Amino acid sequence: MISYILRRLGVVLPTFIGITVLVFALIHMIPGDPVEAMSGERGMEPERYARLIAEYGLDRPLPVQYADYVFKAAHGNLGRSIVTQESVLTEFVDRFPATLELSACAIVFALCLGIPAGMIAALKRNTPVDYGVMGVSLAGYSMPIFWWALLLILFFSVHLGWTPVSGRIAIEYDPVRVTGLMLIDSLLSGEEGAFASAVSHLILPTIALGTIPLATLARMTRSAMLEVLGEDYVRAARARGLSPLRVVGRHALRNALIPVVTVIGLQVGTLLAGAILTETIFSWPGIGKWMVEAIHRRDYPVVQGGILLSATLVIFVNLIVDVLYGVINPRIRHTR
Amino acid sequence: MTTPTSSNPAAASEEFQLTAPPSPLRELWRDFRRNKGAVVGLALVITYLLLAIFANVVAPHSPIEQYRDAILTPPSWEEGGSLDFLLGTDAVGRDMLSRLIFGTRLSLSIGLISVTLSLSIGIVLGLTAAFAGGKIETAIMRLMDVLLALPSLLLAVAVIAILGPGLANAMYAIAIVRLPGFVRLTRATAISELSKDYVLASRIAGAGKLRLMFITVLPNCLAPLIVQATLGFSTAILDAAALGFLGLGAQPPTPEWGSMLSGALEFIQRAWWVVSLPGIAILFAVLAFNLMGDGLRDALDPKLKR
Amino acid sequence: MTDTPQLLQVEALAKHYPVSTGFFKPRALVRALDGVSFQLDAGKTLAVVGESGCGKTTLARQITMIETPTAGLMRLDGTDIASASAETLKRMRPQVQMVFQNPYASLNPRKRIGSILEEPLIIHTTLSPAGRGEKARAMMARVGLRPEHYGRYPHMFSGGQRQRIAIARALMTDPKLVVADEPVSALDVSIQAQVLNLLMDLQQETGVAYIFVSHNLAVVEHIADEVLVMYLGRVVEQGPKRMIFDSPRHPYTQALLSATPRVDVVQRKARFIARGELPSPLDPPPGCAFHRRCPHTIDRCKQQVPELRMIGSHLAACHRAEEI
Amino acid sequence: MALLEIKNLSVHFGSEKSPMIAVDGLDLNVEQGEVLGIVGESGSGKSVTSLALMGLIDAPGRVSADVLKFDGRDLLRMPVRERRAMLGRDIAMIFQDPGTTLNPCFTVENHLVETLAVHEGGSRKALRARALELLQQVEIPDPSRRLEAYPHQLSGGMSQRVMIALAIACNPRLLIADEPTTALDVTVQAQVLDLLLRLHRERGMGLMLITHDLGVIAETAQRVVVMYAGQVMEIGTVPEIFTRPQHPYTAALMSALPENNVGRQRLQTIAGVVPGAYDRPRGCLLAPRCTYAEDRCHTERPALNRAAHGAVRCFFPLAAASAPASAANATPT
Repeated sequence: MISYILRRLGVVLPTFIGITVLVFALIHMIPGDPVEAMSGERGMEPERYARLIAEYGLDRPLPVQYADYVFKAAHGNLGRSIVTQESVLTEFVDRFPATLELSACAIVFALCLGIPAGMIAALKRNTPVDYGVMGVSLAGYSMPIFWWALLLILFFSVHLGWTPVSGRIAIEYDPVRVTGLMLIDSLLSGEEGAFASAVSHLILPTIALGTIPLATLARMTRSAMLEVLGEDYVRAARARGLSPLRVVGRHALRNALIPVVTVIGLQVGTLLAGAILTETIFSWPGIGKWMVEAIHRRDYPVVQGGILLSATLVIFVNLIVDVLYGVINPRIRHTR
Repeated sequence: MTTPTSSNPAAASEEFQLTAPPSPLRELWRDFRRNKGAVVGLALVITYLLLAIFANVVAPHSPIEQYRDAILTPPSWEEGGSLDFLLGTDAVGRDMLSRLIFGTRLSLSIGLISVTLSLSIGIVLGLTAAFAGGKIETAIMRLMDVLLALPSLLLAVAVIAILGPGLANAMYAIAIVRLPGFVRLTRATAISELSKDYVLASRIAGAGKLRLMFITVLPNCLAPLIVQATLGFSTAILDAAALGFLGLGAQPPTPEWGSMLSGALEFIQRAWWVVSLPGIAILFAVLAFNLMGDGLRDALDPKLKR
Repeated sequence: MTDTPQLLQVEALAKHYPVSTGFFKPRALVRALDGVSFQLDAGKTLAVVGESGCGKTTLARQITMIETPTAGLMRLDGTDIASASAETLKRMRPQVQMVFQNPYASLNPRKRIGSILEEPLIIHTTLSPAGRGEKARAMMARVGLRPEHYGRYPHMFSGGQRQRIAIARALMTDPKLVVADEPVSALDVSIQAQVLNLLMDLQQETGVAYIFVSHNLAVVEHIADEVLVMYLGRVVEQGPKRMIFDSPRHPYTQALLSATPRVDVVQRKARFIARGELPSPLDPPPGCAFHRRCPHTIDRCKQQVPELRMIGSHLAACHRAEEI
Repeated sequence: MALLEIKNLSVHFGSEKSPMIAVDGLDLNVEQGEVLGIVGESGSGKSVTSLALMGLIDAPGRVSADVLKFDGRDLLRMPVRERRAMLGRDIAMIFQDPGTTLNPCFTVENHLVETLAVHEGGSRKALRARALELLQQVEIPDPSRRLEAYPHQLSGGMSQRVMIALAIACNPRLLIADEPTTALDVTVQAQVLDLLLRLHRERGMGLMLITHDLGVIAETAQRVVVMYAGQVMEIGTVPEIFTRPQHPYTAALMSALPENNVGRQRLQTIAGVVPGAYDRPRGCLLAPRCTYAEDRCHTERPALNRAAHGAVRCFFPLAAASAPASAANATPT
């Protein structure tokens, strides 16, 4: 098992180095140079230009710049935002809990509905239930989520008036920031109604963000389940007189979950990508919204840092998923 | 599920011998047709395709002309609607129907170009990785891992951050985002095909590397690639719309479905058609390609036959 | 044609594969083939017998020039093919062809029968398409396929017919040697008989030599002239068919013979079942590779690898061949 | 009373209109404590028969029978729950490919303990002890270590032994073995067959051995059922069938064996191929391939008739004299 983890690390490390190279190269691939690009159309007086070039170290050889970049990044220094002059890392840490809260809710939403739906569809193969589940999930899978979010707002907020349109909590509440997770902070604040407000703000973004993972998981679970149900060992388990519940719940599910876990890992990337849209629509102050704004403002250090940190997050989560994969799949665990 | 595997191949082959065997394409169509959803998808795709090709003929108005006296006209069947603008007009008085029709052309070309790009590069890289092995394979696959570690839309956004917003750049961005999928799929199928005896037979017959790669192995990898490409079309359309929505893709006044939605939030209460129609167009286009891709997969996958 | 009747000469042929055994562990060496020697005359059949992991597939891969052996000599018609240049190999390739075990995997599913048969001609000859088609159709007739099969795809055929196609493909280049790797073990008894007959008819017509790899001794007894029994990469017994079947000298050969189920009571040998299972090629036992499964083992077997030597009328590699 | 009694068992797949007939009116009995061999080429319906007995044919497959009785109890009309309880306890089965019939996620112990717990119950410790004992009975070396092993850590022969241990765990009265040694090497096949026969003798259980290998049947079974294209062609005792086959198909099958052609240049063959699921001949299923076929064979389907040594489905059963010379070579035991 340890050898397996080490091997995974061996694969992850070069990937991570590749990311740093890519992110570093990002700023050098901009036509012209970053300082020029940042100054926009207004132009800039030569002295200031030269000072900025020197400040960012853009006059030094590329390998030196790269080494410098990696060294600083390793120490948590990802530069400062050009717009706010804040440290990029600080801004990221500020906004990350919001995204984490939303993504976690979305993935839980997707798991709780998607896996049972996929299982039911597989067990009721070629019945109206199966067609229904698969039809709905295909629609969900094909949904442009920014539009889906608009529809949700139109129906639940505008038409029914049940849920708020944007933000994380109503303005009358201002819980002290402890964890950064609004659900927890609002509970800790002890204010009446704060938690309910936080929950109601979270519902629509969760549905919007969770729809595609939900549909993907349902489809994946169904096909994995169908595949496993056709395996010899399932037939052999039935031939030993085990009850259908035991055959499906113990023998089939365990094996069907193996590919599903991989898909869950891949959904993390999808969630971060989806967060860009969802957060923009619901004015959710997370990293997705932060990144979009940075791109519009040509705030390159923020773009650079944001991409590096998100990619690191994805790599990290995938590493955990890989290890988890090894735990539930003995064939992986024991390969030399 | 419980049909005996041993008895069927022989039975099936004998069955074919009575009548002249159908050509593979006909057989594919026969299997494809069984899936009703897939046929609906295909019909939708053809409709979209015709709209895209004949946009100039079909669209009643220019997609960018602003009718200042007809701002936010509702669709014709609503109160205050006009037969001039069947699906109403947007906030600056452009005909929704015409914009949607021209948007079809745009979305489909984005899909076509980005999928063609990433498919062709993906096949070459994937086959090279599978055949070369060793360091070259590792290098290619690690590079793909790097691309995969970046969430798809984020990578597209990053590419656009470099290249600047615009339709063409969005296309390249989407092609790059989809590349690792094609490379991995090509490599995986090629490797599994390489272990089969017919490849060995070709080698023993003296076939060279290029012949093995493109004549012997590639045709056998095409089925999953075609499916992936079809599904890639739908994700390309989605991603392009998302970029347009964020203002990073097609720029105004280009009639692109996603960018048509980007300012729509403010009309959510007074002009539902501005909000819903482009979304419906995207949803159905994506759905059509997904349905078709699923149908193709079922028809092409030998495991699901029978 | 050369004067010597010897078509293939193999001497001390070896193939070792390095295998990774773990993340931080050193690579191990699997001796898939170790010191195999034999000769094969034109028009004859040599059967290679053994169970999984005995090295018969590795042997086939060396002889068909798919891999380069680690050591040893292979001469085909007097030409060295063990360490030949790429050019020589390309020239010699048409001389050695192969028929595979699994008729469902050995034909390219996306190619019509016609183009499967013509592929070797495209590579090795300058024939026109019409000329190639003519040769392919002629070959189809010889293996008992109908002309209308020319434009069909492999999935439209039964296992037996596919094996006919595979045999036709192997013969397209007029090879002097065909390596047949378990060509009938995936087929039903009645089909197996048809294919064996076809192989023997074609040998009579064309004078092709076969290396016939099989684990089925009943089939081997029918088709072989010479027999090579292999165990874990080494030859344990080697000689003319009758000698091997009538007076097997190696305990492993005896075990194989007695383990082969027979319909005919007379042909049943006294039941002698080898203990245990085939050892892992990664960790072969010291001394005689068979000693842990053999009832006749003495201390010497555990330490010293027995050499292949003449026992009576043929070769066997057993320390106690004379006594048992 | 027979342990297992089957009359007119049919299994159909596919649509009602043009069903694919996998098993067609099968009649057979398995007596207490006998070894019954079922032999047939691919597509003969022998595996489907065993799955139908176990109730493992799922929709769209359809199973019907006039009689399907185990130990006098009607399997078809018994409550599902009751029938399931019999599986693994009274009737057990082992399959062809031991590599895929063990669940890759569970250890050997998980498998054994689960089966024992479902049918017999008991404390975890007792179950584990029973599991260990079972592994010893199937002659697995180092059994306590093997309990912890996952299926992928076992060789084919070991996996099949574990499957056998699972099958005999609850002392079944009938063991169905569907090509139990086809995926194994010859020397290991001999070991596994010996093990099966020993367990059969020690426990007095009926053994239904399904295989395509005539040699295996000849060496192990007491009676044999010859199947062709979903029908029983001939039933008889092993010495009778192998020395004096009465059905032309049995005779032809026997004479196609290399070992019955020693000294001959060519093997005898059966012309043509097995009929497909949708192009069954109107008359006798073998008629198009049979050298003895007459007009009646092509128009009328023969019934399975009683014969001296068992039963045969042929209008013109072979007399001993007209049997192929090769088959007559063999001497009776």
